[in-house]
Amino acid sequence: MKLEGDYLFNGPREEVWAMVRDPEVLASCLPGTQSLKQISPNEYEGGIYVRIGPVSGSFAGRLTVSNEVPPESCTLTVEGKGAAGFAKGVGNVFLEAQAPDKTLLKYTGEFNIGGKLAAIGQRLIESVGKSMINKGFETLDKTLQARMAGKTPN
Amino acid sequence: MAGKYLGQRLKRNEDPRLLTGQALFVDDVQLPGMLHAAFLRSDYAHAWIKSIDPSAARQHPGVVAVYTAADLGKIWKPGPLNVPPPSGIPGVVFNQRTQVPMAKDKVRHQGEAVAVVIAESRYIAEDAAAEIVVDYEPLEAVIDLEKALGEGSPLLYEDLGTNLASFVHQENGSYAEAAARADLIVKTHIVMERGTAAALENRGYVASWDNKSQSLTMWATTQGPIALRNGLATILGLSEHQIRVIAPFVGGGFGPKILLYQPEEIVVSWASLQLGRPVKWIEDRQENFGDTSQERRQIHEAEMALTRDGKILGVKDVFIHDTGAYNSYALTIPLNTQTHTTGPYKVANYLTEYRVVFTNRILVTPLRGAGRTYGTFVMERLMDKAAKRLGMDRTEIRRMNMIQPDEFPYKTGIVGQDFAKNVLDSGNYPAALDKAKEMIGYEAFLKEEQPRLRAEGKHVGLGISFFTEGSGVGPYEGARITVEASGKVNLSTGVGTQGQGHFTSFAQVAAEQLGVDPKNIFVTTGDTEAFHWGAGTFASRGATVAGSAVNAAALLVRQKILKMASKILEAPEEELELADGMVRVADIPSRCISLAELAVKANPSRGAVEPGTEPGLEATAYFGPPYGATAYGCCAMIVEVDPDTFNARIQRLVMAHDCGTVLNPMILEGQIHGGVGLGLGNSFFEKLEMDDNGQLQNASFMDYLIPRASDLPPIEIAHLHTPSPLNPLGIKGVGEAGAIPIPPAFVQAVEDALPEYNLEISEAPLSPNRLFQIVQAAKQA
Amino acid sequence: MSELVKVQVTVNGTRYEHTVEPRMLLVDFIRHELGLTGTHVGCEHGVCGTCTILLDGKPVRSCLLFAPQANGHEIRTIEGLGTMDNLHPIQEAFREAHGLQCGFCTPGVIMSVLPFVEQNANPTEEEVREALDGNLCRCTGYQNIVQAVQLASEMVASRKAEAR
Amino acid sequence: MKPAPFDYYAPASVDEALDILSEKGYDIKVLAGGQSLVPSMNFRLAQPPALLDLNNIPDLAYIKPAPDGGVVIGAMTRDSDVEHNPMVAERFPVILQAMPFIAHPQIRNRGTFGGAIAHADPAGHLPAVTLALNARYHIRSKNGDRWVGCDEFFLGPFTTAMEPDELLVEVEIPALPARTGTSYHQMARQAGAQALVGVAAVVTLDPGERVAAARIALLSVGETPVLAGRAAASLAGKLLTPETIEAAAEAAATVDTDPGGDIHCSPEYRRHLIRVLVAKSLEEAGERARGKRG
Repeated sequence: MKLEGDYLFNGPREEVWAMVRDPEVLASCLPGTQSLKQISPNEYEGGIYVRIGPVSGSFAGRLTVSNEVPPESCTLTVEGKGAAGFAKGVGNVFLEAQAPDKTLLKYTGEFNIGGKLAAIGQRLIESVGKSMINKGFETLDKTLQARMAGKTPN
Repeated sequence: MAGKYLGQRLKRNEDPRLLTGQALFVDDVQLPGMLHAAFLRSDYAHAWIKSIDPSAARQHPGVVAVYTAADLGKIWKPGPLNVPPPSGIPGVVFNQRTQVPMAKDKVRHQGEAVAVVIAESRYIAEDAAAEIVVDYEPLEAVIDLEKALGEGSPLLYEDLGTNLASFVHQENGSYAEAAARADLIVKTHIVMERGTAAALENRGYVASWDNKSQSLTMWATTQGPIALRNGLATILGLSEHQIRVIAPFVGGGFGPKILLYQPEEIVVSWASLQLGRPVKWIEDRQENFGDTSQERRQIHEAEMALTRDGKILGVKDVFIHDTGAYNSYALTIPLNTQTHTTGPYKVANYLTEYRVVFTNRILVTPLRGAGRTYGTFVMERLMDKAAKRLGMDRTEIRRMNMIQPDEFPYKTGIVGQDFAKNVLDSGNYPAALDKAKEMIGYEAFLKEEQPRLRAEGKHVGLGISFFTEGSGVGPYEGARITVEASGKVNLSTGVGTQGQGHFTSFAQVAAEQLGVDPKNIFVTTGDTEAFHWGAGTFASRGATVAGSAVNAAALLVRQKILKMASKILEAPEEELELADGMVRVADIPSRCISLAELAVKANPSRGAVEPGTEPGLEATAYFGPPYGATAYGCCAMIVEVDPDTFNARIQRLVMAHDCGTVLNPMILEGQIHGGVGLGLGNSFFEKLEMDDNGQLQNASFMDYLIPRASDLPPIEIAHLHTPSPLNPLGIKGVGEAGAIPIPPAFVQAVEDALPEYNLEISEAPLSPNRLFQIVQAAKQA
Repeated sequence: MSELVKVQVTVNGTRYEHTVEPRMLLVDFIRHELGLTGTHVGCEHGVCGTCTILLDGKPVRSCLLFAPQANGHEIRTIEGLGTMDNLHPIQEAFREAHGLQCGFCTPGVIMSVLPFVEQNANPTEEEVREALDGNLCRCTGYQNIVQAVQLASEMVASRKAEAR
Repeated sequence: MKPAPFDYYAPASVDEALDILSEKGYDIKVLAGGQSLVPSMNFRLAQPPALLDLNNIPDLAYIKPAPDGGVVIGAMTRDSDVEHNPMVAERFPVILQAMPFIAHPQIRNRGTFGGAIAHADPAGHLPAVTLALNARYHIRSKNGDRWVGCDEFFLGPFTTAMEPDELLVEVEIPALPARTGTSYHQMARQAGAQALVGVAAVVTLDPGERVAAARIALLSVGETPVLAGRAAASLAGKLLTPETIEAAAEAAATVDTDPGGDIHCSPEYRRHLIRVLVAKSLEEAGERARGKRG
């Protein structure tokens, strides 16, 4: 499945980049993430308990960051494996400063699933995928606001 | 040739057991101490196995053993071929790669077994299987048939250097010469897609090794119990007499259950030997979509050369056949395609050539229709196209090219699945065409009804398609018949039964010869203890080949009966008749003796059996036809397409059918009904959706749609009776008939229902979505 | 393994009490705990209808219930109809009309349409096909099942009339 | 295909159920009819650590008239009981029209009205039908009761406004105004199969037969059941003519939705079906509204 889209963040590009590059923050976008462990400068592993409609179960996840051009772009590879099958997403992320406090995140990529997830859940994947990505961005934006609020002396 | 029993619409002997829940199916077998197996299967279609760690699973409470390929020792090796590649065709390429019990270094399709857990319950076995850790290195999957043969494609078998599994070229006459003098050449590009048999009963095995008697009993959902026993004996290093395979009631076969040396058969029986306890494995529906063989994926480039008045000069068909990850069943399917493409038509110049391709999908073996379906689809599509181009009536162009009744036996010169040059044995093809036209009301529909319905805004079309069904191939089957002291008759044969009514139809054959009520004939099929020799139930051969053997054995027993009774009743054999379980002197019915009494006399407790005679009223006989008999038929249907939703429904379906002598018309019609059901599935519902990575997208009945009661129309059948000269009863097979002509008739009817778009449909199965897309494309063109 | 639970259930008029894991599917309970193997398993996801039984008189999928959910309830399976020598009219109708081939789906089909047959004396073909839509059959193309159900409806109705 | 182990709770009262739910939260799954959950568990796609079975709570199964002329349906009411209820048939024929499309009778004998709403499958029939009927959902937790309107209830695929400690106890459907007609149409590949698109329409006409109000809910076209607001708005104050209906259907297919594809249905085909089925439903709802002069 091809993925493509964008999201406008209310913050400067460096801040958005810092978030995207912070696996803990990324992990917080997915509800149910249990732990995250850095295994190399660009690789992280963790467990996640997913509970979306017909799917509920644990997945072992791995996040790899590559092709980094701070603060402009990078490639995120997310892999998950569990009893229900496996999922792998590769996304090229581009950040574009549109104004001092507006950053457009664009992404293109591919998302593949396998095993039971694909065999039983194919009709759900597109809507669930879209929904997860959008929810994730909303969470990121909230985090961004919180971070900026913390940094800005009022 | 209806007799007192033969050809009668008798109720089935097996039904009371089945209807009351008393029939034994494999999963009903319960043995003391029985263990349960669950297989861990690959989620990947193509991957190296870097390591397997079963340690956690082995520690799981309730687990008795966990095995991987490495644990199988000498047992682990690619299985033997089920069927060899054909002899008698020059230049055949065949690269043999057969199934392995469990994947060792590499998985080659999603669903391939990599480990097995044996535990106290299936629930526990599945829990533990989830704890086995397999480290895979995923590889690019080979799915697309054309790309698989291209430069740089990933390879299933590195040592082979190619994904080409086979190449076969056959030609009768010269197509090039025919094309050179043709007035018209029509071409088509046909794509047919994979479906699955989806027998309601999944596969299953219970193996029980008894250390004290040193024997293995195996209950199996197999169509070929004897072949399975023999194969297991070789693989496990046992004598055939140490193994008893029982195929009890089997919940539908449709082809895949004939495949031998399936991984689970080997692993389950071997595990029972290791553990000294019975082991049961019952395939679940999800496994079935990934581990049971499938069929129906070919791509054809075909053309037909004709004169301007519609006479066929030649046909050329070049196709690619998907065999999946293995080719254990060799070339049966594409050979069937080759022999069935020209079907009922006289094609003097016929070139047929195919390449078989390994792909990262479950292996392909025959499924009801078995190759005939594609050949018929290709030819009937070419016929429709030619009729349109020449402005001819579609039935007229068919009729004028048909083999005529006085031209049988008709030789096509093409080698078929039985490795014999194909010969069509008998028939009256134009009569079947006429009958189907009459039943559907061809002229009236096209001239009156269709225009009237169109004026009402209804999109209704007619489809009509002819087909042949090569059936009843060798090598042989056998039967043993015994008249017992009770007067009851015992009949055993080596084939298995999966719903075809053999318990009744075989009894009818024997009853006719012996004058015994079929209810008093106890039929055993599918038990290797009851009969030692045989091949199995496949290729619409059960009734034809085993039925003929039953007839031969019954005839021998009849001769013994007559000989004995003649002495006892002091009357010449010609004056005796067998009826109601008695032998009587025809003119003096009071002079008679019951078969029971005769049976007692034939097996005396004192005195001596005369030299040169055998005890008992018993005989064993075998039958092997020189080549297969060809049944045929014509199917016509009316289809309505909803122009809003692009849903299509068959409103009426008729079939004029000839399979020679009919054993039991009720059972025969049932066979056709069932075939039609699958045929509709292959036309509009059943497509396995596989993505480029070899991930099946619809591995459940939620998304893989099998026709339901309201999807099917009432089916009207007419019988023609042209006996086959190839067996004494004149029988031909019928098992696959229904499935073969439905897709071409269906797409023709859809085209006919939507004439405004001038559609040219060259694929099956369709779906509402696909039909929508085809119509959109036609609108834009 | 989770805590075991007690299941008390009446099947075909007989009371049973077993202690099982809560996750045991009702169809496995009926087949393997109670030994009533006439109810079959075809898909275990509620689509094929092979495992259909009557729960408190209503057809349900026994693969979509856990055994403890049947606690205190009444179940009827194919074994609760006629016997081999004395078939229930619906069983007789299936035999008469050749409404079964391999017979694997048959118990589920019969349990699905039993209430329909008892309530409809003279159903149309369309009504019968609709009533059968929850059951898959791969052998018969449904043709003779439809006829068997129509015949069964007649037979049941005429027996009722006779009884009056 | 055997489910993974789980702890099993089968309380006999709602209060007891709420206690368990508040204690277990995210780690317990509510088992209503189970006709979607159990298949997932058999596939081991769902492996909830614990199940809360509501089937022993008789208090949750009922169909009651609401004082305003609507109905209140207890969450554990079986689909087949709703399907065969004369009051529901009389007051909300659209529910009756949709019911036969929910899988098969054997499933409806077990599946529950509330279970389907709480499951919030974007392809579910009942979420969309209750959305068209402007239902509200009665939710209870240990902390008390609250009502959520259908416009705020469905947040995403299988995601609702309910918290893990909350239980759906009943669905309240308000009475339809006078001169209101309803209609339900869907396309599925066969009886009982997943709907490729489904449309529930509720149309109220003014005495001059102009559209006073319309609610058009679609299923299988997005992440939730979708209310086609622009389509409905386009009809406001207008007569239902082939032209206005076509314009509304067009708005539903292009403005209100941006449907995705799956193996049975490409996005283009889905758009086509939205157009066709919205038009058909509006036409039928309009006819029925005209038939009711009230």
